[in-house]
Amino acid sequence: MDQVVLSAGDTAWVLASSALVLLMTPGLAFFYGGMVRAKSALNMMMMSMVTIGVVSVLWVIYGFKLAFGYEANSQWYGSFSLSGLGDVVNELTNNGGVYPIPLLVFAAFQLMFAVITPALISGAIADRTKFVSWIVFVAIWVTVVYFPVAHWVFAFGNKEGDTVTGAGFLASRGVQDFAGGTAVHINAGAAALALAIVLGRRIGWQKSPMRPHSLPLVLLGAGLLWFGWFGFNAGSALGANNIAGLAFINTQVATAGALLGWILTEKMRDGHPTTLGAASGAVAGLVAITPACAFVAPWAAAVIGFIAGVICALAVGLKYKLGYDDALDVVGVHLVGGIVGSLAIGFFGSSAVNSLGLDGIFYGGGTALLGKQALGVVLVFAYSFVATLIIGYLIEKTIGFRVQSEKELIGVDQTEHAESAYELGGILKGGR
Amino acid sequence: MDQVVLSAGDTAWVLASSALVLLMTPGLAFFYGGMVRAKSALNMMMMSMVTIGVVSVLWVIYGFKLAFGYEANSQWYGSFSLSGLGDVVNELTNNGGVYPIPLLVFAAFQLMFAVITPALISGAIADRTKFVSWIVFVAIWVTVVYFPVAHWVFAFGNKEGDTVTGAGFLASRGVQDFAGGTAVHINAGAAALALAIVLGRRIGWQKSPMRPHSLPLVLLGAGLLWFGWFGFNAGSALGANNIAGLAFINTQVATAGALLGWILTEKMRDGHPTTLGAASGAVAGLVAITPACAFVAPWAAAVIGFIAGVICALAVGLKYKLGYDDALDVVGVHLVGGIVGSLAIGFFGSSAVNSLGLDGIFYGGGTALLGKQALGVVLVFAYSFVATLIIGYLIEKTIGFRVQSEKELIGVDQTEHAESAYELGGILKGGR
Amino acid sequence: MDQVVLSAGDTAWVLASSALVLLMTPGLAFFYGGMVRAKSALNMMMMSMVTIGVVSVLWVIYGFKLAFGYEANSQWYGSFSLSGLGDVVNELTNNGGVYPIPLLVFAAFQLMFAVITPALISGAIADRTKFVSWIVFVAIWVTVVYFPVAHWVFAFGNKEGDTVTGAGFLASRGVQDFAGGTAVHINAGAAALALAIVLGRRIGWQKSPMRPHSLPLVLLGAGLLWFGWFGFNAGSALGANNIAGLAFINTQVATAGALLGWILTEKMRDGHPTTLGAASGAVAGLVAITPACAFVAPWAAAVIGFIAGVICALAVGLKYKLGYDDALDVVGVHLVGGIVGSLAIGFFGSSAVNSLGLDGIFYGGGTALLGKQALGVVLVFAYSFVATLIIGYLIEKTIGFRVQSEKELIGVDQTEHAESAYELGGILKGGR
Amino acid sequence: MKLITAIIKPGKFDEVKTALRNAGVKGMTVSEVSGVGRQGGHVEVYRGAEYPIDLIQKVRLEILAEDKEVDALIDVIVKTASTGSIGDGKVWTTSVENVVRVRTGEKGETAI
Amino acid sequence: MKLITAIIKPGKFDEVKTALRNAGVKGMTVSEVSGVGRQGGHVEVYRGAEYPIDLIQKVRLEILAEDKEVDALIDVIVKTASTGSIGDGKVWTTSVENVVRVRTGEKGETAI
Amino acid sequence: MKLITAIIKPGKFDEVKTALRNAGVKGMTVSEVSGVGRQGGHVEVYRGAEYPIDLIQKVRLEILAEDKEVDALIDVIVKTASTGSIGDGKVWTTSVENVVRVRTGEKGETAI
Ligand SMILES: Nc1ncnc2c1ncn2[C@@H]1O[C@H](COP(=O)(O)OP(=O)(O)O)[C@@H](O)[C@H]1O
Ligand SMILES: Nc1ncnc2c1ncn2[C@@H]1O[C@H](COP(=O)(O)OP(=O)(O)O)[C@@H](O)[C@H]1O
Ligand SMILES: Nc1ncnc2c1ncn2[C@@H]1O[C@H](COP(=O)(O)OP(=O)(O)O)[C@@H](O)[C@H]1O
Repeated sequence: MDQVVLSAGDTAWVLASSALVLLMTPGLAFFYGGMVRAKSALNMMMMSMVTIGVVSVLWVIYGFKLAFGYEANSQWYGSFSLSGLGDVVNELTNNGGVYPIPLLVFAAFQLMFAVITPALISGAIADRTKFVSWIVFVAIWVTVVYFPVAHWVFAFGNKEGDTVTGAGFLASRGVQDFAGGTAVHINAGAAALALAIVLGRRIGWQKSPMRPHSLPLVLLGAGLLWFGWFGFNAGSALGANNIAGLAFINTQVATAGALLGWILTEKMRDGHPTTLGAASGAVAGLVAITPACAFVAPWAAAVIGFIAGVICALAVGLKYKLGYDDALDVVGVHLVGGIVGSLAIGFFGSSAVNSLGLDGIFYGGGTALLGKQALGVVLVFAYSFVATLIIGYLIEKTIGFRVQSEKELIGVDQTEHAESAYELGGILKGGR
Repeated sequence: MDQVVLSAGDTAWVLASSALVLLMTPGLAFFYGGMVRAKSALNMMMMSMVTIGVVSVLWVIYGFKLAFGYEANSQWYGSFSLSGLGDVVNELTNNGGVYPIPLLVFAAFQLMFAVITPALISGAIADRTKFVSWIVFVAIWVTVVYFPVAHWVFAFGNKEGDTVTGAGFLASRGVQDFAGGTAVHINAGAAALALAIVLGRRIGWQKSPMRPHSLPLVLLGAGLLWFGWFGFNAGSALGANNIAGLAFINTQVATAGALLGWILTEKMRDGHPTTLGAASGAVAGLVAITPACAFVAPWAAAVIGFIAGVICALAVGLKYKLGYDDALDVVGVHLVGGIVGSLAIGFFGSSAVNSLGLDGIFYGGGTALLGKQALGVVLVFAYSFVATLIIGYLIEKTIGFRVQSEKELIGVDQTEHAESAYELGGILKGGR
Repeated sequence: MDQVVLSAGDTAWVLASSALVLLMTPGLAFFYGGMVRAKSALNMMMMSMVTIGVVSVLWVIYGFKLAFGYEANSQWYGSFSLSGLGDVVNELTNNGGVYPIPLLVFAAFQLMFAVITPALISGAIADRTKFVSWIVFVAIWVTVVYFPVAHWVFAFGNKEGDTVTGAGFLASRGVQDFAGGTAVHINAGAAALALAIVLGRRIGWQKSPMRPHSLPLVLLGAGLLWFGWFGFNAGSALGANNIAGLAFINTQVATAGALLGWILTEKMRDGHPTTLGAASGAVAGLVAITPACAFVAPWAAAVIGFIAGVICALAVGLKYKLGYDDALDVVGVHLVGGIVGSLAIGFFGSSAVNSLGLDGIFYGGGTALLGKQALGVVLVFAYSFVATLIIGYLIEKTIGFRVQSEKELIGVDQTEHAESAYELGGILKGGR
Repeated sequence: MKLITAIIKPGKFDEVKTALRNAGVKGMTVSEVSGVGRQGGHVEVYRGAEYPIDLIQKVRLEILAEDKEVDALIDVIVKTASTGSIGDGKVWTTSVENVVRVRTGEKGETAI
Repeated sequence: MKLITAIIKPGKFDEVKTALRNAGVKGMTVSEVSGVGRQGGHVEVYRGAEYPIDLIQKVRLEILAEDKEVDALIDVIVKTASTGSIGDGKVWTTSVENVVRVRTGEKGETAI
Repeated sequence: MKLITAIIKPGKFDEVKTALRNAGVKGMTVSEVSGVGRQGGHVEVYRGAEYPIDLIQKVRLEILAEDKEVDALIDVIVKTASTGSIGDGKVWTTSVENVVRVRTGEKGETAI
């Protein structure tokens, strides 16, 4: 750790970024919560909130080491040991090189990623999930799926003297994923598909209307997600530098492009550009640019965003064809958007904007990069889908994952939480 | 670019500020959205959201160069060329001097200003605007009005060797506008007045009540605006330094003063201090301190805020006298507040707090500064008002700017977006 | 001020933190506003909003000097003089040592603490407070209680040459309170208890149900508080450094632990984990870790949070036993949480994580530290409680503190502010 | 005594209320209802999925009236609320056996 | 059988409900309505513009009752709901031809 | 002419609406109400304090019908809305003296 000394500037940005990424999970709660019917809005939001609780505590016990330890020198996981964060207060971050920010700041930043990933999944199983089973699921899932996969993608290993030990296997194979297109979005999207299958369709699906109970709440969620995502993407530079600047502006223009792409698709297909479409498009753009934000030029980011907006707008209809009830389109937005973004690097990647990047097909780099990217996509999808299917069925067969149908009809807010979201009438609704 | 090297600390603050300023536009969406009736809340918010989309994409294509290029060596506009942001990833900001932050960070920060300015206008034409026409308007308006005016005010030019080229004409004439009192608020306010005239009064204006459908939403918007405005104002220092500190605390105390000024006016005139008044006062204070925040002492900021709160609280009534339906008082708050703040520098300006500032009347600087400020106010107002009137009528005469009256009565959420904001009843409202 | 020069990185983080802490007060407004009935939601939020106005203006007049002046060389208060912030634009912060951030940034950061502390109190007196009297109360209370107590705890004095002058008496006695467990939370909680006694019970208390009118609003508030609290705690390091990193991650895991602790208690006692419980637990955890965040290891933070979650969940029931109507449980959450956190340092404090800290009982430091902590707790509680009781009764006896019972029944939104929060029906509710 | 119940379009409510006041009506009870009828609804679209909304917002008025006023009041309502387009609503009357004013306990026509 | 309809002040609803239960009423149907009447409304002010609100929140009760209970129940409602101030509301009765319990198909008084 | 009033469970509303349409009903007026009855409520808990909620959401239908249709329509409602569990609701009929269509001024059965 010789030369590198703590940089207050870099640390300031990663601290701010960590706070921004934390805000994304409440943001997600509102984004999802507004989309469900009023009778299950609280449950939807509680799934996100409790995920913050569970994952943060596991992280400080063993999660950080399981994801970012290097002692086992494994490419599949970090190390089985206590995180021991109290002992490293004065250490700098060491991940394939030493960064001038405190290790605890890196640990906090990465924790926020570990929090939001399982929370993303919850959208697929809206309206019908046993709350206790969700807690159990989250604890198992982050341990078996997220922490290892984060190691594959984000662990560049610990540099001890001249050697690097404990790099993740996708990271060391050069799969490019700047801020989590694979580890976060494809991972969560694949798990969402698995759980939608495990829990089955909601009563009345495709028969009775299940429209968003509050679009302002959805928009609030989308706004907070957009805001927080600057921390997610530009913070992943782990410093306040040129790459952070590139990631920042790319995040903005890709999101803008996707917003336009989605509502244009709607205008042409359904006749009206919608608020839900604008919010969804923004999120699709944010997802798609996540892996690519530091590897492409801004014009390419706008194009990638636009493409993601169009494709995701079309993809959300798939579930009706295929018959799985992914209630809030986690698959259509996060899985599909994550794939679009991860593969887009293979086309738009440019070493001119980032010396650590590679040239994609459009920059004369050939198909090698695209191949690597496809590898990352397939492996993360496959592992997450299969593992989640197993975890999901185990829970379903033991403690049960889905509420009884009577409770589903009454609404999970009342049955799982003994609450109702609104009491506006004041006199009667939910009052005496 | 010899000596200056990238400062992570300054970059960290401008990155954070850029995220803060982005958040202001969703914040504005909630502020405006809560103020309209439930039947047009989504449309109101969509006008802000789509503005983010359109302006961000134009910015990355040509907007940045049109506003901040210097190649044309014009004081009226930057240059007609592609923005080419992918080529300048490793360059520092150069705007009348070299700043130790990446050019892309400056580009991202300024983009957020270009986004919110047209969004501000939308409040004037609530409840009756064709959504597609709004999109067309935004694209034309930023190109013809905002990008050039930003050049006038914010472009201090590019320093090449010993010479500076491409400084804006207000900037180079010493009009003081730290964060956009003229370029943003007077500009938007003048355009709002023009569009209110072009679109005409809403059906039932001054007859049927049009009261805010959700004051908590208004307050949420005001809160996010206040929060984001620290980035807007203190971020305009383009670094984490003494001037940023001054701008920051001035922003806080001016806003506080204006909040008090507005509700005191209400208490005396109407008998009750209101929530809408507190929220409006805060925004009026933020507007007024925007140009002045780095040029006055904190006590003066509080006074300027208080004055702006009182004057704007009185000014919002003007529309009833003059007969234009500026639905959400963009004129009364942004135009009037922007004028108050811009002129206030002529009185309260103090070179003691900022060596780049000048002394105003109260500090013995005479009326010279006030004269310059008045020049800036008048020119920006005149250009924006006339240009917007022309653009507005062109759109009205061609594709139409206002929805049919039947659609206005039903509500633009349903007719323009095929959605409704809330479905709380769950059983009936907007449900089957 | 010899060696120390302004650090842009440290300044960037404290600027960002100041903005984050400002956001906490609107966040608090939503947290509280959602918890009351719809008929007094606006009044609840207005109490927070107007507090920002009043305290900010007083701060810039004399508050900053009263709290952080050193000229009087008193351990009880700063100095009686104008704040004169316009004269110190280029000075660095000097508080028991020179910090490389502008004095104005420190002043802005501390202002946000002075704002939120009285706002916290308002939850105790929901639904029944005269708005004008609240304004008067805030002005007196910050002057007589907050500014001095902040001096006791946060003023480490001004270093002039070799001597330090004007350190607060708890600060100089080594009471450990990193970010305000005593000065902010115990202080506000004690005042809340006093005011709940002064104003008396609401009509229908414990008879008619008074349930939260909007839990999504409560959750929004909790989310913004959590987000902003990173600035509150990690910003209190006054720089972007290792201690900030420790404070940051401790804030996260303690909050997570408390969220789990609260809903677990609910599950066991009432049968259901609730959304209100999760939100309340998070806030309880944030409160408890506030004094301790830079003095304990992350595992200990999680434990402290969990304990605070459980104890506060039990403590909110106390008011029914003791018969005071602390409407939104300011006592149960802030007073009790603040005590838990302040005393916890006596057990979990570890000099290994922070060289400025001391070892608590579990680290072999004996009971000395616990004794000091108890001293801080008792003194702040006693002073705040007694002083607030006196101020409260004075106001009650002169201008009256509580609205007439008829107004209370109608709802203070209508009677105090001539507004109503929602107009969703659009046709009838609150419409013509 | 009679109870006149009227279902009208929300946009007409203000005018009808004023017209009834002018016609001497002292009070009425109003509620928000949804109507199904010949008038078509509209379609909302969420993420491409269409939701036909066939319930249309209406306002229901209930007016207690003396027998002799009834026809005149119905006329006032019909005239004021009519726009000539489908969905203008219905007015109907039922016979009321007794009316009591809660405040005073008065019964019959004086209680109206 | 009769249908008793009562318009009362929201703040009195709890008491009336309890009193009716004590008087042997097994069920009722409740809705939120707005009343126009002698009771004045209030004024709200938004950015200096005044909005007179003349609709006042009320609660409507509908109670199906056997003929012989009706007078007693009206008495209970009037007594419990009265505050003596303007706006206490109205109670009226209409004749019901038939009542059916959906669950069982029972008809007439046993269906109440 | 008659007015059929039906209180049913919200979850049954769609089916009942469709069944009535199939039975030839052209229109109806629908409102959200709360019911008190034999069906128990539920308890909500906020910070440990319990709030018993004994009002249960129901839907009220009002259908104007010709005398001869009434029995058939009641049958349709009862059959469709019944789940066999407590709280399925009530249907009752009252006699209507006159109906007017606002749009045209038509009176009597043709106005329905
Ligand atoms: N048979 C009916 N019973 C009760 N209400 C009805 C009936 N038919 C119509 N309505 C009410 O009258 C409203 C207008 O009816 P509709 O058939 O749409 O138009 P119109 O009365 O102009 O022919 C409906 O929305 C509904 O509220
Ligand atoms: N003619 C009427 N028809 C129907 N409802 C009425 C009528 N007059 C009054 N009401 C209802 O009774 C309520 C109380 O009436 P109001 O005239 O204000 O007071 P009071 O009954 O004490 O004289 C009104 O708000 C309204 O809901
Ligand atoms: N006496 C009554 N008058 C008016 N409405 C009633 C009456 N009794 C019941 N209801 C309505 O019918 C609904 C169902 O009644 P309930 O007694 O719970 O079940 P059931 O009708 O199956 O015996 C209630 O929620 C209420 O809306």
